[in-house]
Amino acid sequence: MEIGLTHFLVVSTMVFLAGLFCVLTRRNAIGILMGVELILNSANLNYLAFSRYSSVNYDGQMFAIFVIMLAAAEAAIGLAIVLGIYQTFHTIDVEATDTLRL
Amino acid sequence: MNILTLMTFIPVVGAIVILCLPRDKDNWARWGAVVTTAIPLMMAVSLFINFDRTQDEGFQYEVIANWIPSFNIQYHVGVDGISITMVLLTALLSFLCIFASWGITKAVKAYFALFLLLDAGMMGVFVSLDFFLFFVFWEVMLLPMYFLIGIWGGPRKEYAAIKFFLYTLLGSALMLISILALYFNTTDPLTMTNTFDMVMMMDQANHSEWLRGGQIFGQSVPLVIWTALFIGFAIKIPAFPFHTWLPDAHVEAPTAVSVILAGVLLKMGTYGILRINFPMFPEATAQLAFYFLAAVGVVNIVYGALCAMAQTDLKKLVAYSSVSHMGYVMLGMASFTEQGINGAVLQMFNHGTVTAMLFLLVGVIYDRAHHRNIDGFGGLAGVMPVYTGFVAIAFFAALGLPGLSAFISEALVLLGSWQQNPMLTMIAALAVILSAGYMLWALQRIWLGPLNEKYADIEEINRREIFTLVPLAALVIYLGIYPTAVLDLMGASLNSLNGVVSKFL
Amino acid sequence: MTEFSMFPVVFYLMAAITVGSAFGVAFTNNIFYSAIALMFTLLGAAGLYVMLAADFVAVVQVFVYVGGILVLTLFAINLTSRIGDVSVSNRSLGRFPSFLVLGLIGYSMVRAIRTAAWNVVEVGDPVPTIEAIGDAFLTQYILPFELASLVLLAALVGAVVLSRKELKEVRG
Amino acid sequence: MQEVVHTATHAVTVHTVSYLRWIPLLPLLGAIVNGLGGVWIQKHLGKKVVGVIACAMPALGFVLALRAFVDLVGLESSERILLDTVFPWIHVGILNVDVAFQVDPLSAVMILIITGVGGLIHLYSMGYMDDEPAYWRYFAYLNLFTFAMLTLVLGDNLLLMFVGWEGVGLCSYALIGFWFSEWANASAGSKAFIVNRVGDFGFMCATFLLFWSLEGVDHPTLVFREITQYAPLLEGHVFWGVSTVTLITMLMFVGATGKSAQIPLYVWLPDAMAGPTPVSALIHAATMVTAGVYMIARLSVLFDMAPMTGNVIATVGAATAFFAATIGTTQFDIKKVLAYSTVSQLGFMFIAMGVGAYATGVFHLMTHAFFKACLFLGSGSVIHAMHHEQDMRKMGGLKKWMPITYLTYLISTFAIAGFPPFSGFFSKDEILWKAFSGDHKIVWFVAVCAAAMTAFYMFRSVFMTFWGENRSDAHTREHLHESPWLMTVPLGVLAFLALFSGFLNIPHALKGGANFDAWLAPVVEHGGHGGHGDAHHFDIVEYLLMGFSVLVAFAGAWLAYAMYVTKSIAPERFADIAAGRPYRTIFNKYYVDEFYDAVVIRGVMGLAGISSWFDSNIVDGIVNGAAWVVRMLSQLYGLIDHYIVDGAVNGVATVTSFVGGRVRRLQTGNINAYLYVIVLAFVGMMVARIW
Repeated sequence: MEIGLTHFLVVSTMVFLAGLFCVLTRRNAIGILMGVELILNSANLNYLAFSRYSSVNYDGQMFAIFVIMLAAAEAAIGLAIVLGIYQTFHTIDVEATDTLRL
Repeated sequence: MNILTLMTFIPVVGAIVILCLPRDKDNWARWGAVVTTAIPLMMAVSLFINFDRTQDEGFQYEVIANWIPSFNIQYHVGVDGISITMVLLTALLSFLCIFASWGITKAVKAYFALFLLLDAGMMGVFVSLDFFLFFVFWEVMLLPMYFLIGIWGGPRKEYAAIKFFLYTLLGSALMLISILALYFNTTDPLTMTNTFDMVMMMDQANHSEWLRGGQIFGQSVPLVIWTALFIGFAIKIPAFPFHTWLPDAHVEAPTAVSVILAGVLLKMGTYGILRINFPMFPEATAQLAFYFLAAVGVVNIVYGALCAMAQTDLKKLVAYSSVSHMGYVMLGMASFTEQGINGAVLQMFNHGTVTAMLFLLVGVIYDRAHHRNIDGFGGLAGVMPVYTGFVAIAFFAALGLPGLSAFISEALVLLGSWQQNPMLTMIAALAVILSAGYMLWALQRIWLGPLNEKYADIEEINRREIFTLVPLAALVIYLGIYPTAVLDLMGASLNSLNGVVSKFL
Repeated sequence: MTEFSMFPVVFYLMAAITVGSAFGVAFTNNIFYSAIALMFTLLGAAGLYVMLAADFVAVVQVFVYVGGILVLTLFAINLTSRIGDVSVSNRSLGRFPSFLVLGLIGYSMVRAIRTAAWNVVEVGDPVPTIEAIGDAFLTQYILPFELASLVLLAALVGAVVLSRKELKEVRG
Repeated sequence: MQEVVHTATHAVTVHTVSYLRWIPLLPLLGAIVNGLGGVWIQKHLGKKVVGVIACAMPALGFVLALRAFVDLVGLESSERILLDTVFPWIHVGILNVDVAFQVDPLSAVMILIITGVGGLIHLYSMGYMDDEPAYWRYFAYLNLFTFAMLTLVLGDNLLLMFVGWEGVGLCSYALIGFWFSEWANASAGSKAFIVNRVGDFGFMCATFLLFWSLEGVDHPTLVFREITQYAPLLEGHVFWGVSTVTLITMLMFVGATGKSAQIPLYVWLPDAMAGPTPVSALIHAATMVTAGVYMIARLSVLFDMAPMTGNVIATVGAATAFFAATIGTTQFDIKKVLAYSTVSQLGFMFIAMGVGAYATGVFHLMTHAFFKACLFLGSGSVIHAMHHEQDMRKMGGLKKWMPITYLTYLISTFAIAGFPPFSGFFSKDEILWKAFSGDHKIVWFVAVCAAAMTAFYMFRSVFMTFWGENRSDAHTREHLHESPWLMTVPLGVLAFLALFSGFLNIPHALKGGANFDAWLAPVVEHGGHGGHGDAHHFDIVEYLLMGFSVLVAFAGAWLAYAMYVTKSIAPERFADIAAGRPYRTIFNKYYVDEFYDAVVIRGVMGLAGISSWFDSNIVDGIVNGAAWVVRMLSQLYGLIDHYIVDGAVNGVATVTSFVGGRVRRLQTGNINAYLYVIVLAFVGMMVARIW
């Protein structure tokens, strides 16, 4: 079977599920952030796949680049927050940091 | 870029810059304010030089740009003979008041930023030719004033500020209704849509039938709208009986704010009447102004003078003298003679300079003695000769001494109004005796007589204060000798306006 | 024809690296290993991008993700936890319900992939994309591009502010 | 009517020159130099320099005035107008007023008096004020006054005249209150200015009425030449039921009473003696107070058309002359005596104006300027010597110490009393004759009484001051001295003029040429009207009257001699008539000041108080009341809001909070939990979309 759009989408789905799993189950804030990175990567994969197979222009690639940019920003902020949390609570376990709870 | 636009918005830029300055750089804020008022002043001078004094129709330095196209609201500015004098006055007084505010130490940055915003608002009111724009500037100037009185004022500042604010807001509300009524009944002949453009509104051919002769509340529409607009402006003038905010506001406001308040803000009332009531409703003007406006003017003159005579607070005395002097403006406008109307606008300008001097002088003494009780001084002429010299110029100008500027305008006003109403004019002329009375009496009690030992070593006026007073004193003297300098500017426009209105007499 | 046979091979290789290391990220207990696995995922993804004729994006992916984000993550790990301290490394809790959810999502996604009528066009030969992207950035996408720079700046400033110790002490 | 038309179309010939502006401008320059730089000059260059600068200005002005006079003499008598237009001043619509100076025979006389007498008084002041620290300020004021007075008489239109009119008032204010640290001096200054303002009110109204009346006959103007030309067109016009011209002239006369101290506005002049004595001589005797007379002469064309006003003026003038003279007989302050005598003499001038003898009035103005200035300066010399003692009861016998002062004072006294051949005889007698021949017999009689009293109180002052025993204390007596030459020279010149200036206008009855009358004729005679000017008929009555008035003067002088030198008649005999009540009344100036104080000043102040009360309680009360009502309403609404509207809102809130209390269990604070929710919601949506 020729490698086509579907293959890439399946790969992307797998990566997405892995990222989602991270996000849902990790107790370590950095782990959660890594999950988010995976999800973003899967989204990027989808963009590029559709750009390659479903359109004739580069819009998909452009969006992918913006996503990477956003991911960079998000990582920077996110990790800074994690550091902030660590300085405050001396842990980055998200279960321990539930002061938002009523 | 258009010079009027620049004059209006450079102070705004200045205000923003000042707000962004570091916290402890008060002097930077002061000098920033100096720069951003000096530039408009220089522009005003060039405007004064380049203004075409012969053009009697339409406006100069006009700019029209779309602002909110869906309601036909435009950014439309321009000057004619009526507004140019006010623009000059605003530019000059704003500049001088920055120096008069040098001694402010509380929240300096905020003070100067608000002051510049106020400056921009005033300038905007005088140059805008779109009614919506006019209203926006009118309100823009109101807010800084509220804060300037309410934060930097005297002991009863909150009361004064709120009184001022609510009073003016009441006027604004009436004005807004009138603006809307005008908007929905004025059609731009080119596009056949409603318009806020004042120039369009001034042409009665663009008015709807209803606006020209309809009925509302059992009265003719022009009369009702005229009256609503008039009350809005009368509060600003302030015309009797809407004047009581003025003494309170003046007494509580810091010196520079009093100067602006009396020097420029009061003129907005009479300017509005000339700019809006007269050309937009010439027929109603001819019906109402003839007796009504003239009578209000005379009441202002005499009543203000009598109240001034009874004051013990020097600043309050000056405030009431403003009430009295603004009466001349109304009387002159209501005369429908060229002398009267020219005198009225000249009086607006002259009162601006004279009363600014008076308030600055009161500020000088208040800064040193921390009170303004007329009976609490005595013989200051002996220890403060230079200061007393300025006081003499200002006081004699205020009582209308020939050779100083206010005489020319008062004489023109009285001369003009005599033709329409000799009796009222005679009553108004009686006030020259009263004004001599209260001015000289105050002068005598504070500056003459035996020296009050408490103030034996009071400090003579300093260079900064002299700097603020000298230009005004020079103007007062110069315009008394050569009034043509200003009369020239406004003559053409005013005479054609007078022609429009007096057709309906 | 060798090309024809090589493409699936490479694809499967890359897909395997990507997916495999992704699951590695998901299931490893040590956060440090997770981070290493993440690196492989990102590299694999970059390979896949190349296969999708997106050479520029691939390069950006390597630079930004691997060179930037990942390093940052590793720094964060080192700053926040002692490596030897396994107990706080990277536990994951509540795996079972999450599998349920994942299954549901996975199923519906695969179903969507299979049933949807994707708009497919003729695939041309891969050509270099840098010029076209650069062009697009400065014409059609100029505003988003500038906004992006602002966002990055804000993120930079925000990150600095958030992680400065002394500021917190002042506020705290 | 033909005559009127003829006058109206008569063209005025004007000769343009450009040096006239310097006559007023030079003193202004002096005032500016001394006013702004005086402190510096006085400190670094000395008082002398200040004084010399100040004196040079009127002196140069006098030279220019002489030149103007000579130029005038060289012209046809009907063409004697020199004009110097400096720049356009107020041009608004039909109102066209320039800053323009005009010299005609009338103003030529005035500028010669102002610069001549003024210059002498400047010179005198250098001596009189030499121990004054604020020397520069004094001379700045004095120069400024000269400028204003010259503007008054040179201005070619009413508005410019008004500038001078108020300008002299300002300087008078400043100089009366020159020693401002005395409360009384400052008060006197303010009083002078405010009383003058009452007159100015009339002046202004008259100006307006004149302008618009002339507009009604299509010739709106405020320029004197044109007023003279077109005023006859106003004949028969009525305003407010009165002849327009009568109303204008009455209002003008109100202005004149203020400036020239006539009843009822004379009260400021005696108080004005608070100023330095040379100021009293210059301003309150020689020049400023005669402005009203000048103004009437200037507008004589209007006054000629209003005989009713003429009667009023003559009556007021006579009354003033009489009442002021009575007060003068009782005063002990030497300057007060002179002040009331000034008021009285001004009354004489107004009699002349009222009966239409303008030239005679101006002639008396001139002679009065000479002898009264001389008297004031003489009294100043005495006061200077007596260390600022002004009470005549403490003087006496001064002729021994101050012969020059005594001599000049005596000459001037003869002049004012009307002894021939002193100048006052010619001018005063002319007035009396004009009043008599103009059928104003009562006015004439009153005036003669006033003249008798003038002779009495003037000689009284001479005897009390210079004759008899010296009554001053020992310390003062030791320092008695004749004044320096700076003061005696002006005295001599003025005494000379007081003695001989009468010969300028010897009446026809005495085989004279009446040159002065002829000189002024082009200005003050307006064909046909008020034809007293050319009195060709003189008869035995005139000689009789002349003799009678000389006799009366002698009688007055003899009475003074009898009372104060030989003491054969005790003054108490008069003072004690009717238990002294008339005397006290006169001595207290008929209580006019008290009356004004009680009625006018208290009245105005009361009105001011009422206005102020009304303002802060009624007008502001309404405002604050409105605010109170609004506040009350808003509180009422507040209650409604709280219990009804807010009640509903709170009900909703209660329910919400109840539900929230249940729901908040979901809020675990755990990120994973939130993410679960997100993902589940997403899944739910997806599932809903697919199935």
